[in-house]
Amino acid sequence: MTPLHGYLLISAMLFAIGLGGAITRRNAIIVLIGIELMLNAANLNFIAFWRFGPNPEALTGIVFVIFSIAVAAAEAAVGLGLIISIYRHYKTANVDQIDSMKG
Amino acid sequence: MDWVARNLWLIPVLPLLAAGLSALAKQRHRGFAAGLAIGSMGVSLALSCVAFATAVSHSGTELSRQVVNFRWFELGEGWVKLGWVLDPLTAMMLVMVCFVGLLIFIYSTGYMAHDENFTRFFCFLSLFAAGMLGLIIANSLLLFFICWEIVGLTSYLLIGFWYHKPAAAAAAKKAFITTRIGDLAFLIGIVWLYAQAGTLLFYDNGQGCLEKPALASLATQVTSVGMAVPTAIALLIFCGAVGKSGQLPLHVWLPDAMEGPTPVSALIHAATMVAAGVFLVARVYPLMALGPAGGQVTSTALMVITWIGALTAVFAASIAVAQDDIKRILAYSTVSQLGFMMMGLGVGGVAVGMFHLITHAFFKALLFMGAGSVIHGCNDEQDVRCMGGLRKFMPITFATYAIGMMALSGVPIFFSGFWSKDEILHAAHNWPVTHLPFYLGILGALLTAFYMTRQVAYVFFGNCRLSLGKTTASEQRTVAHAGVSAREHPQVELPAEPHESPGAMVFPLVVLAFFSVVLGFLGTPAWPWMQRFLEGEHAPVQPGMLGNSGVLSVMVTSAVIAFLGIGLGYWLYGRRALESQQKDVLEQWWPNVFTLLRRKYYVDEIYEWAFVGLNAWWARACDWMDRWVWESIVQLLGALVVGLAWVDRVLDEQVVNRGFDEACRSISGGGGLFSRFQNGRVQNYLRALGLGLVVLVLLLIWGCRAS
Amino acid sequence: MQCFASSISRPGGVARDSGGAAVMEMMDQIFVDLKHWLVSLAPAQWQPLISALISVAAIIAVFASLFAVTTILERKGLGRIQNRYGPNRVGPFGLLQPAADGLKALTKEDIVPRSADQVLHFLAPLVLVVPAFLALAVLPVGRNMAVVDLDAGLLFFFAVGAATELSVFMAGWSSRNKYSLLGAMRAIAQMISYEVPLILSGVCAIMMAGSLSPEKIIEAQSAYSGWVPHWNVFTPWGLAGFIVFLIAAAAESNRAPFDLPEGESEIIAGYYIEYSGFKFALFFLGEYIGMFAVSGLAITLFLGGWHAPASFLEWIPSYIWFFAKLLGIIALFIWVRGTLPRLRMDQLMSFAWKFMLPMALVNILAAGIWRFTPGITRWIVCTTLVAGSYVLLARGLAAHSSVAKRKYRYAE
Amino acid sequence: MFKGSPKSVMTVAFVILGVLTLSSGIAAMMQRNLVHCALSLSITLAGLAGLYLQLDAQFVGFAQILIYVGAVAILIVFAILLTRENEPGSQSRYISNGYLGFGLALALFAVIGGAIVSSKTLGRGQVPAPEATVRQLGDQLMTRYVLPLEVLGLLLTVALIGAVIIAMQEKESKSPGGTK
Repeated sequence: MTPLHGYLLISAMLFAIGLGGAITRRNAIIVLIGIELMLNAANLNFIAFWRFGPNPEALTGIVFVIFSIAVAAAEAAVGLGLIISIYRHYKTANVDQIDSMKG
Repeated sequence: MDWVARNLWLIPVLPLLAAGLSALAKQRHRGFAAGLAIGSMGVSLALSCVAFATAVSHSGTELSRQVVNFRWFELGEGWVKLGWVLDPLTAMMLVMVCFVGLLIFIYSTGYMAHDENFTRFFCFLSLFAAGMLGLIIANSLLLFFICWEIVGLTSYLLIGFWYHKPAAAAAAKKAFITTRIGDLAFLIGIVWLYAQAGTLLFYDNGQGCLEKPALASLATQVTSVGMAVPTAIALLIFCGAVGKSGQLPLHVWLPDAMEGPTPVSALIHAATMVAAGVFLVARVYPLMALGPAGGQVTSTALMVITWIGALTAVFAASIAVAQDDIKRILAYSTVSQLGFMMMGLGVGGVAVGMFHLITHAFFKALLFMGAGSVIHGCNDEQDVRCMGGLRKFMPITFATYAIGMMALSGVPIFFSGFWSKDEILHAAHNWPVTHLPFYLGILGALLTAFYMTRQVAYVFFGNCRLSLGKTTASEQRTVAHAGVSAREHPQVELPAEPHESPGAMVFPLVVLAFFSVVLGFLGTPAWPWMQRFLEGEHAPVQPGMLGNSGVLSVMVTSAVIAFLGIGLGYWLYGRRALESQQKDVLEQWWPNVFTLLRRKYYVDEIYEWAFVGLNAWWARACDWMDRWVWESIVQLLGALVVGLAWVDRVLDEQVVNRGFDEACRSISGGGGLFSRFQNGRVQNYLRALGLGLVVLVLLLIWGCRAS
Repeated sequence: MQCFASSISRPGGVARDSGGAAVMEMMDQIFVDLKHWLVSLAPAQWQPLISALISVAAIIAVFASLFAVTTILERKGLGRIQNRYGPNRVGPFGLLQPAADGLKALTKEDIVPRSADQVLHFLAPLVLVVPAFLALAVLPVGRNMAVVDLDAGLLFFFAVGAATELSVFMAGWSSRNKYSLLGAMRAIAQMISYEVPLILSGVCAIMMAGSLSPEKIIEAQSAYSGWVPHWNVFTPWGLAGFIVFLIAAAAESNRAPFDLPEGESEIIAGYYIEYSGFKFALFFLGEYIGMFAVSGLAITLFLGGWHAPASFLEWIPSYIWFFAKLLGIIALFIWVRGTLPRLRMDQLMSFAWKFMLPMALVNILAAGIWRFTPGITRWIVCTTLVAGSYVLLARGLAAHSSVAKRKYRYAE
Repeated sequence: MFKGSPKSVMTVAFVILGVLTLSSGIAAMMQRNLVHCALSLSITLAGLAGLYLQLDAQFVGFAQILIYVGAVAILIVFAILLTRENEPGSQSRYISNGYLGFGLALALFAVIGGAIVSSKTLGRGQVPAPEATVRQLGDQLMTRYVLPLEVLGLLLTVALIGAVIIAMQEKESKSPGGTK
């Protein structure tokens, strides 16, 4: 049971939590939060593998996490903008009431 | 390494700065923008003169090509490198572009004086100059392509400068899209070359893609279809040149481009940008000349170039015979001259083509600016049938225009066009492959002389047919498009007497006229200085060359041809005064031929028909498929089911009814089941994703266990 | 805590020879030595923990007392500015007023609205105060006197500063009061808007030092030419950056003239209407600690940290210089508060986005030019750049007349 | 941060941070009050930052706090306030048949966790902390990853403009999506 196991387990659990929330909650914003959690779980993986990986002198893990943090910020901005405009249009932020794509 | 070679980048950067600054300036800061553009161009001209002097002084030595390369950014493992080169080719083009550009800038201050978007115009012009100069000094095909696209963009912007004029907007779009077709192939060629040679630098002391090792390695490779790789790349690159230089079959945009302001036509669509294609071929000539075996026999690429050039020359010249818009005539003549240059490159190598490029740049710019001056003087009238007798009203324009016309149609001895065209014909005559291009060239020269005479006769001789009083169609167009400028424009409201243009417009004409005479003597067979300079040798003066039988025969031939054309033209058009309503002489004789020519061989219509028709045909095909194939299958299935049901009913009411209902129910149930998956709720999809993830990980683990 | 490895190694600083200098040296390092002595008493495996505790305790004690001093200074100073005595009843010259205030705050009833969100309402002040103290941890208050010397110290500073916004939101939202919510919204908008110029104006100093660690940034300004120190503030970009930084800092810590979030006249007390007693005192403390922290950062970035303003004053202990500069900046804040009127919300925003942000960006450009051009030319170039952009931006701001005469619209 | 300190401190801090992160994560997913969810999310993110510091990734840790706690959490809170339901808590916070989701999440965790625990290749025990100074990061970003960096800047710009345009108040135009 090395430290790496611990971090990986935490990130797996976090990912599961995020997924569970994202696919069970009603409110779109909470869904977004769940997605953020999953992203962060992935980031934790990157850092952990960088720290305990074979060649940490190449800062790949860290650089990747920096990029993914920036991307996640952009994603949050756009996602929330979408949610707000959807709310304005449908007068609700519940994803299970927004099913106009029903086939 | 000389100072000027190291700081060659200044030449394009100065106009770029000017463009940026005048882009920030307000529309009313006219003097600022114009001064900035002209000043920067002047400095660039000075610098390029220094560069030229340096190149001349180093001519023939190993310093004759000085290269500066630098790293741009790191891509993957390697670095993307850019750079600039100073060699005779560059130096000559630099001087030409800067000089003509400067003159045209000065000219535009007069021509665009009444336009409200004066500042924007000069911003675009400077940007164009920057792109063009950068393209000239580029030592990397990538940099070349970047500037190439900048130039294309500015051309688009300037053609559509009067964008409120629908024709202009359409022409701009047409030019942009048509050239894009060529550029796509060009880009593919670049990428392929990069994949093959590993670099896009032309000269990189030994590693460049135009130098021996790379060429040698290229020459050995053969594509899957059996064509040699260098040939394929060269042809792809040549496609770009075809697009830019308006060769067949992509010439359609150039005549329409005349919707732009006349200085633009003079600068971009006569002197410099369209010549960029020729320059491109000249620049990558080693690649073009690289035969399949790398031997000295004329390579496939060069043959293609020659043929396309020759055909374009005749084709466009014949169209120009039947045009009425003064600028369109010149446009088609430009296309045909570009064809001549391509042919010259193909048959005679860099020197021949470039010589004609330089001379042509001068006298064609002269002609366009003369045309602009005529249009300006005749209240924006562009139809030659409605002009006439102008030589009384604008003598200087007439004189200069006549010089340009004679240079273009190749009147012997005194005019540069004669010498350069003669070079091309001579080379074509000595071409080992076949003599057909030579005859095509002769025909082209004849037509050139003819239509130029026709135009001059229409515009300057006879009596004035300007419709005083009532406004012509083109004037209404002008009033419509000029907008505010129309109100500022004193002559537009009531057409006055045609008048000589202001000094700012006449001065460049004179200068250009001078050069279009003098320039020829730099390349006579007696003293072929320019050609030798381009090949990096010294040129001895040998008057005996004139007496050389081959040279002499060709010279005499082309002289005869020129006079023949001029005489024919004069006999047809010049003898008696023309009436504005009267039909064209040729039209009276061969109406069908004439209409064919006037409608430009229906090329536009053909393209229209081809592409639109193709579309329609495809749509019809799809429709047919739908109507017959799928429909029939559906019908078949339906019939099958019905038949079964019928059979069943015939067999046994009870069982079948129940069974059939059961079947239907289960089918619809299945449909409902499937549609339930698509219930538009994001979380179902997300859930499916999660499920898939679980399954995948399980598979992975299982696989690891198994292994 | 690798920082103490750095502080155990004896200080570099100016070479001392004479005996008096040695005494001064001792005075300079007295607290460091004291701490090392205390730490050395503890068993080995606890030493890191002990040393951390000691420094934290020291920081808290010092800055809390500075807070008390500042309150009384501010009240008296404002009193003088408004032509009245400040508090002068408690103790000599009212100097014991802070103690009295503290007692009052402790003894007052702590009211929590019934409909309030109890937990958040309780947590908000803590979330404000704790990060404020955390931010102090990376500031070197003297030679070898930073709690931790992080490689990414400035990033740490700004990161913990981010928690302030959360606490403000918690306070405003949890107390279920529309004024609180409005105030919180205003405060958050203001903080987010002014955090950008704050960080960006700090960037140029970072560029110069080539590091994010406060120690290194101070080190980069430690030289003297003649007796004039090489502080960033004595360069064109440094001066502009310093001014932008101060303005943004005032806005970050909701000081006048940027104290809209608690503007009494509009929204009674902003996000801490519903706070009373000790929680209110905590908010107060938090705001002042935040102000100290950001002023200390300004000193670190632009005023050469704990270095003396002139080479011949180097003998005075470093921490004295630091706190002298700190008090100077605080005095400046008090003066501004007493002088300037409060802005309007739209003015606030347009000032942030249309003036501060471009100014900071231009400043970064100027710093880059300064870094890469030698000699006298950089003075000319940078000065013209900064001054010119200042003039242009100011004219643009004035042209858009966001400071036009207010047109009163009555409720209809 | 705790470089060179005894291993016990490491583990204790690790356990504390892990428990904090996970519990606040669960809270962020399960609470009824949206604002509480958002705030617990910020606690989770802070905890993650702590874990990064544990892993000697200072820069990332602080950047995480600065960006997520400072910006994203605030953004989410604003969004929550802007899309306030009229009657909070009137309906279930979970979608119908949400239990499937829980089951799925549990299954996922079981699978991945099983994989992690049972993997032999992971064990390397304690390794000396690698060096990751801000300077090195900057050099890497400016030389080797400069192209991704540029692309990222472009992406952020586009995202910013796009978000503004999407969320912009439509001017009495009934176009769906609110874009104008």
